[in-house]
Amino acid sequence: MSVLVDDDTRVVVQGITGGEGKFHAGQMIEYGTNVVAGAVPGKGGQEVYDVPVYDTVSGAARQEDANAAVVFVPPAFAGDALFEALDAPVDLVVAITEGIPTQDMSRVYRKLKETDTYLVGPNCPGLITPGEAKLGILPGNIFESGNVGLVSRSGTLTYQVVDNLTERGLGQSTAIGIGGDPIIGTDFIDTLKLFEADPDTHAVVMCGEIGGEDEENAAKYIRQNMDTPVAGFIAGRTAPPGKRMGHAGAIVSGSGTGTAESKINALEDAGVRVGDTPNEVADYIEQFL
Amino acid sequence: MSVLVDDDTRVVVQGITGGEGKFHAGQMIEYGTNVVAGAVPGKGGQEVYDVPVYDTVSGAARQEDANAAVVFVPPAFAGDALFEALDAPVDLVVAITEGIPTQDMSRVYRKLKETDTYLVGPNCPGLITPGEAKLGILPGNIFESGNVGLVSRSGTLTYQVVDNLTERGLGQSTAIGIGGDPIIGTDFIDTLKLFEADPDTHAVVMCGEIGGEDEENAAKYIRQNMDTPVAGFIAGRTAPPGKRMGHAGAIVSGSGTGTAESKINALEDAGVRVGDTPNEVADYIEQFL
Amino acid sequence: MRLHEYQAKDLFADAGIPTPDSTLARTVDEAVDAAAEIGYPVAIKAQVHVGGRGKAGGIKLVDDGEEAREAADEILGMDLKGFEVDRVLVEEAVDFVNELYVGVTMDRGEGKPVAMVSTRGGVNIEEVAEEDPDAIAREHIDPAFGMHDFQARKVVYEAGVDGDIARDVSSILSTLYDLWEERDGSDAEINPLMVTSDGEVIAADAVFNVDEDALFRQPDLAEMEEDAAGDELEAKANEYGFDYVRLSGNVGIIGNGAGLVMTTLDLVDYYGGEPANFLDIGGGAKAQRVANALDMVFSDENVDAVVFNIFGGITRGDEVANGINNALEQFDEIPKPVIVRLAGTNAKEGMEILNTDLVQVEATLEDAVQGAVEAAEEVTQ
Amino acid sequence: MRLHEYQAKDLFADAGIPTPDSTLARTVDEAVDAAAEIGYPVAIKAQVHVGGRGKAGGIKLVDDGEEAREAADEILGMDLKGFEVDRVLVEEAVDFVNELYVGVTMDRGEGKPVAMVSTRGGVNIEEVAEEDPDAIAREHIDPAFGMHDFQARKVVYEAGVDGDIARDVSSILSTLYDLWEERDGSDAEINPLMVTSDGEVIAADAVFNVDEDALFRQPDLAEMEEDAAGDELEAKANEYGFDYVRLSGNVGIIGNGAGLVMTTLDLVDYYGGEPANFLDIGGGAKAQRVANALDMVFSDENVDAVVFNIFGGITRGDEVANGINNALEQFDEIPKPVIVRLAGTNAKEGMEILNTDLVQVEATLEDAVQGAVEAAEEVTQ
Repeated sequence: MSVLVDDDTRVVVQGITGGEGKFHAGQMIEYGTNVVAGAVPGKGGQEVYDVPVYDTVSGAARQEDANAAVVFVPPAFAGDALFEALDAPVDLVVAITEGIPTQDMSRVYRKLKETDTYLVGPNCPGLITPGEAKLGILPGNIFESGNVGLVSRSGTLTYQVVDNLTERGLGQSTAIGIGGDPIIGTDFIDTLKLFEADPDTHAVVMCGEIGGEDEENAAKYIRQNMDTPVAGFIAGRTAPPGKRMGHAGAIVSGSGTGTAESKINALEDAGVRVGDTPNEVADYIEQFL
Repeated sequence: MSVLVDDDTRVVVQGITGGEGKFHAGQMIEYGTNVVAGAVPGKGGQEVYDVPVYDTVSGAARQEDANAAVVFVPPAFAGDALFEALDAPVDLVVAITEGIPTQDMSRVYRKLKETDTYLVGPNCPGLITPGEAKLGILPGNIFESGNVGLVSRSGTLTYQVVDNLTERGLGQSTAIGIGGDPIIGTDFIDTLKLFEADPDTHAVVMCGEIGGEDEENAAKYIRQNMDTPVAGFIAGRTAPPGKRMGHAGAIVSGSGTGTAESKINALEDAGVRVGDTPNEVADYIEQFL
Repeated sequence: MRLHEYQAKDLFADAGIPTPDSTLARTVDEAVDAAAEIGYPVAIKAQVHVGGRGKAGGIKLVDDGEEAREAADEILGMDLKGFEVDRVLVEEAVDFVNELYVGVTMDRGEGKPVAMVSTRGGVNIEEVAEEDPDAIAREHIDPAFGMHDFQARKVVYEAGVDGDIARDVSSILSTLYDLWEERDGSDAEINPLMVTSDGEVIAADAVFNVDEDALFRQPDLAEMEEDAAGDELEAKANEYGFDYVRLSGNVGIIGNGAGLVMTTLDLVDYYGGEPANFLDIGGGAKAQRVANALDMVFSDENVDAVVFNIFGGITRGDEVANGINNALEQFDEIPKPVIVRLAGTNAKEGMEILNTDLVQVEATLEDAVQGAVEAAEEVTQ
Repeated sequence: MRLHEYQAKDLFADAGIPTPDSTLARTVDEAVDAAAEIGYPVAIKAQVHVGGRGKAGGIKLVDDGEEAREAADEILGMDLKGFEVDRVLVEEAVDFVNELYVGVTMDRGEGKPVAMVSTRGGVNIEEVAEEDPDAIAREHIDPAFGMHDFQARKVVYEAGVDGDIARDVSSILSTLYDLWEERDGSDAEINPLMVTSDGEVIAADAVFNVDEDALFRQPDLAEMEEDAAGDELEAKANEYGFDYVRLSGNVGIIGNGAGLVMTTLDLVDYYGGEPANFLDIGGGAKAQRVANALDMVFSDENVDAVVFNIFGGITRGDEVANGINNALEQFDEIPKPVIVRLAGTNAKEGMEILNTDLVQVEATLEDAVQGAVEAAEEVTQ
């Protein structure tokens, strides 16, 4: 089993005729993902890799019975594309786009809370259930099917940790990059809930980073609700306060929550084994299983 | 018993320092309504009839434990006043104001659906539980406590029907004027549900009028869900199609639903006794009890 | 409040919606000059609020100055279903291959705006809605967010609009929605939205109705010149600020509150009479307003008797009674019998004040209506 | 992106928020002329993005021309916490009795905007927030509806703002919110909002930070002149479009993806080294971008060794390898030892392409970081 995506996920790719959209649609199909449609206004009737393109997401969802959307739409139009996906509706939206204006995301988030849809991202690598389906831009070849659930705010750090796991034969049930933007849809807690409920996820890796309070909140959730063992990693221990490190999210405000120290303490208090290196995280997972 | 309002209802009057607000706050207090506060921006600290005035509705609700608001705010500011009441929050908002722009009401309605608050009106006379509390501008003296629930889209028509009832000693549990505007909060069905659930309401009068499909929808509800007997009246049998008769709501579109005939038929099919005159409605109620 | 076509087109054009070249004319000479300036062929269109203007002869297509003069002469001053035409719009004739419908209105049942698009434009859209509802694609708009761009596209594609022009039509619909929202529209429509052979879309007609309750914040729209109403009495009612509708019977009706007045009409009918009008004096009317109402109903030659039915909530019976007395005391002879029924707030005081030499007082609604029906019958006999 | 005080004040004033009379000056003479025009006393304020300008000597209040000249001369050209002052705002001195704080920002945790008002303006509001959180009233805004008028009043009254000025302050807050929304603000603040003895309120300082991701739709803001960055290297990074932060160590770090780069920094520290910088080349970097990154890190004199850590997803190992080769082949002698680790997409191809005469290749993150730390130590010794 797995969470959010599997063999039955029927994907519509928004922006499938653009450079990135087309490339990664191809990669997803190659991985075995069930890409059933594309959606691009004005391109209805075309085909990309034999996949029919529709003018609207609702049209694609209706005609091809799609239940998930992956969004490769440029930032200026991505907010609208997300509203369109929520309206279609689909059960899962994966927003790869980086650089969506924060106020646009704030409005999308407001709408999201009125729906039952899961939004992963934006500014994320997507998610993958190894051997079944990949929605996004993750490099499929480093993943292997197994029982470790993985959730991370950072893309390439995810790959790093997965690499350390796969190397040791520790396969993944589902790996989810939730994105590093200030406002994201599915957060750590949403994902941890899903992993906790999944009988085939026997251990969880959670990769956080400095900024915000998501890790602290997740720690609270883990302490109160999780039986599945969790290993953690927090990037940004050496980041100086007040400096923005890449993502908007990765900024430390100087005191209190948001620092690596605060997050590591909160997680360790919740029983999470926090690794000093990605490799150490794999050590803990090996011990758990 | 009664619905929506009773002795325990603690009322804040929005616009209590204005002409209408002040007059009717006085009338409500005289009737015995528990008016605990007024709310008018910039008038905080004043008193009207010994009732303390606050700058904000939330302040009034917090300090005086108010759970209902009556709105006498002029149309240009009434939409904002309604949002303020919903935010306070209170359980019941009664909007007396006539002439609120429809788009303002559309936005208020959107917000209302996210809350548990009942909004009665706008452009309505309010509601009364005889002998306990009056929220609005209804003439208290024509009402008498009893077991007839009354709901009406029209103010003065309500008074007429109540007069016919009271004359025969048929008192009312609660009488509610839901207002004649195109977009109103609490509608016939909401009110009928409350009356059906109220053990002390033994019969219901429903006064509708031409325009819209609320009466037709209510008929469906009555047929499927109501044991309490209902007598009905529909104003506007002789109204020519396409003419606007006073309220925005009272306009017939010419064919299909919205006509008096369609409404009367729907109600009679649902077992409602529809009177030709207000007096005949009272006859039916007398027979029910 | 309904704007004239030329006013609505100005609004639309300012917002960026393509409209044909046009000029308003109030005289035949102005019309002919405008036509020459625009270049033939042009359409000469009566500016009155009447449905089916074209069929009724209010729109003419002309090819040269002579025809223009003839058409303008014919249309200016004509009576179109009770409205006198005092303005025409002289407009570039658009050569079209297709006609669409695009509209925005408030769906009262849902409490939210709805956008509508159909490929069956150029005809009465209400008829299309009735005969073939699926020919009109609809999209409800969340008033908290306004129309999302994707919604404009969605409804346009769902209506089956051709892919080549879908983007332009969506963009016009978005603009129309924003205009409708910003300017407190109740209805905004383009019918037809013409499609030319080279794929341009252009608003060949324009409807924009403003929510009258919102005119306070649309001062420029409030100032726009309206039609002289077709009915003199309705114009007077407008002036007095009454809700008034003239009907064909002979029993004049005055009351307070739309529901009660409609009920009074219904009862007149029920007791065998025929209502002459609907007149709602509204809530809290003072004596002068009451006198104005009587003046209005007396001015209707068809009226043979008047029933005055007041159930006071905010309206006070004594005020009404004084108003009736004052109004009637001015006459040497009461023009038409008036039957009065007062109930509710200060009804007793009112009844005492009423001069029973001038009016017939009844205690119940039924008696008052019956009294008026009988009085009217007596006059007729 | 942070606007200068004078730019933010222009925005605020255009929106209708009262601001003091002021003029921007780039020379001492301009400043003295402006002061004379405005009338003494005036404040002369350095226009740089530095907190605590006043304490650092960047703001001076002057009473006459001589003082103005002296102050302008002192401030213009001064180094304020690493920023050279090249502009001053000459501004009417406001005689105040009270200082408020008014601000709008995005609450990331809640995903919605928040408006804030405090009667403790004129001081560092972050300190107030920490010492006495209740001194700041907060109101979350529903981004679907925007700020309701009642919310502006509510937060102002809850902050305890005096009744006499509450209406003006609410109205300024409403305006500030609308501006924040329309112009894609990330933070908009007035601190202090001064209250004068005759009850006027006036924005004595102005902060407006724009969401950089939204600059595409705020072209006029995008064009506004920013400070010359205090750090030359950071300015260069800006030019190249890298996320770059200069630190104090000697191990240069290049990687793709913020999380992975931060992790590389952390590992350098973990293995006893000191990171010299954070440099994220982002996703899908091509060879030239890779070369630029190396150029940047080489330009930092503090750097003694470089670790290049790439985990390819969109980024391809062969592109990176080519970029590294190209960049290094230009040197007769490699300026600093470079340790490379490639993983993920086309990593194998990349490893094969890399010129091992020029770089040290490692297979794991740990080995690469350790290699770089050791290489840096060697240089230091």
